[in-house]
Amino acid sequence: MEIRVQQAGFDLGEETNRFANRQEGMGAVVTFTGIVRDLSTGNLDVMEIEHYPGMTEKALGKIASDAMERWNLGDILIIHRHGRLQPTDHIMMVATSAPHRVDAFQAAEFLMDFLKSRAPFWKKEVIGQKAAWVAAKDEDEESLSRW
Amino acid sequence: MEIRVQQAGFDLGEETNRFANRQEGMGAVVTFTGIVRDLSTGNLDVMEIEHYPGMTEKALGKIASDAMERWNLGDILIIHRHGRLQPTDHIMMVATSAPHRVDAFQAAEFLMDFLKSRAPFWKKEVIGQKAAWVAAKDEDEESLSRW
Amino acid sequence: MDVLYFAWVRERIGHPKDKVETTAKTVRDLVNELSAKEERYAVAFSDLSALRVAVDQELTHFDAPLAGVREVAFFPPMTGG
Amino acid sequence: MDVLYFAWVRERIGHPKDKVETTAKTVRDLVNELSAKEERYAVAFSDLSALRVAVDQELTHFDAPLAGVREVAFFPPMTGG
Repeated sequence: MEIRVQQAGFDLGEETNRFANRQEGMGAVVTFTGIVRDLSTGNLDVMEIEHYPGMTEKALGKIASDAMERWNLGDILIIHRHGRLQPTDHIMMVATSAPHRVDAFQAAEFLMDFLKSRAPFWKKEVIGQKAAWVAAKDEDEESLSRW
Repeated sequence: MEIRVQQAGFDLGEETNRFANRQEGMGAVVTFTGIVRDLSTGNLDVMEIEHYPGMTEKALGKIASDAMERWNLGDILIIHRHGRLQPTDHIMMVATSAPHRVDAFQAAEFLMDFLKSRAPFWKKEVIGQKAAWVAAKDEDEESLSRW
Repeated sequence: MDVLYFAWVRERIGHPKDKVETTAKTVRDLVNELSAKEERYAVAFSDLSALRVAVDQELTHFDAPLAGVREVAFFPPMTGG
Repeated sequence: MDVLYFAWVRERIGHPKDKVETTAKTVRDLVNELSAKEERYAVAFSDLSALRVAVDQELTHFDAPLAGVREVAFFPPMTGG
């Protein structure tokens, strides 16, 4: 298990290769990458991500441990950035490895669902002089009930 | 949509970066990678993958088009190798991009489920002098019914 | 008509392809025709539930008609991915 | 006890952290105490259904006890990923 909370960017391809290449006996690797997208309503200038140092690492560690217990997995990687990001920047990624594809997929979806609503990150969208905190979606909370 | 059926290896990280970087307005990228794993029963020497040239490309194209129609996606990448592979070699990958994570995940799982049982590839495991065709699993056929 | 074989079907029959002149109306008729021709075909086609068939590169069933068809392929269930 | 604020809760209150001496028995008591102190706290805490609370860095509910607690944090629902 590797969990990193960082301001710096990361290279998705390098992280994916590094993760996949260190697995043994695993037949499946799934990655998810979250990207800052431009708003449909206009030009997003900056996305600011605030987090709760200390609790963030604990919450992500708990979510990853829960996934390791629940599915037959080889390994988990979670990287999440904070600070000021631009459109097209990668916000975060998770990777899972497993002997079989269903476990790798399920665990990756589980990690994302819990990371969204249970890890202490908050996004703020800045457009010119205006800034607005992103509202949590009911559907994100509801998606937890399937696990 | 990009679909490649090839004997040559591919660099997972490079393909992932190339795919992710050409997306516009997409908030989510999911990748799945299938890896030749060593057998629990012994030492796999070689995995041979046979396919049906012509039909393979058609079948993958159809599966990808079905996914594009069914979910709100930006793009799909499918790479599948054939020929002689070694343990730890990457067999294939799919990548999906979407504005939202649920579409990217669902489409990637759909692609994998149909690719497994509807694209004309056959795996043969070679251990020393012995070779055995991999048997299809009932659960792979059954997993199609959820879509 | 080209008749193609893949994986263990190809191995049992001993070659990947036949050129066939046939008046078979359906895939099943063609299977019976081939099985009657030589033992190794009869062996390869002995359990159709273990086989899949594609007609002009589209998966179909054993009662599919063969009128106008250029290519038929027989193979076991796929195991890609 | 350290009391931390994040996102718009931090912005409404105007700073990220208070050091608080309190005899509050539960999170809810602490919220009432802070709200009584200054208007900006009352505004930030006006709708508890829009807030989440963590006690010693674990998510919990507003009736959680505060005995022995070192750190309480208030924030809106999370929006990571």
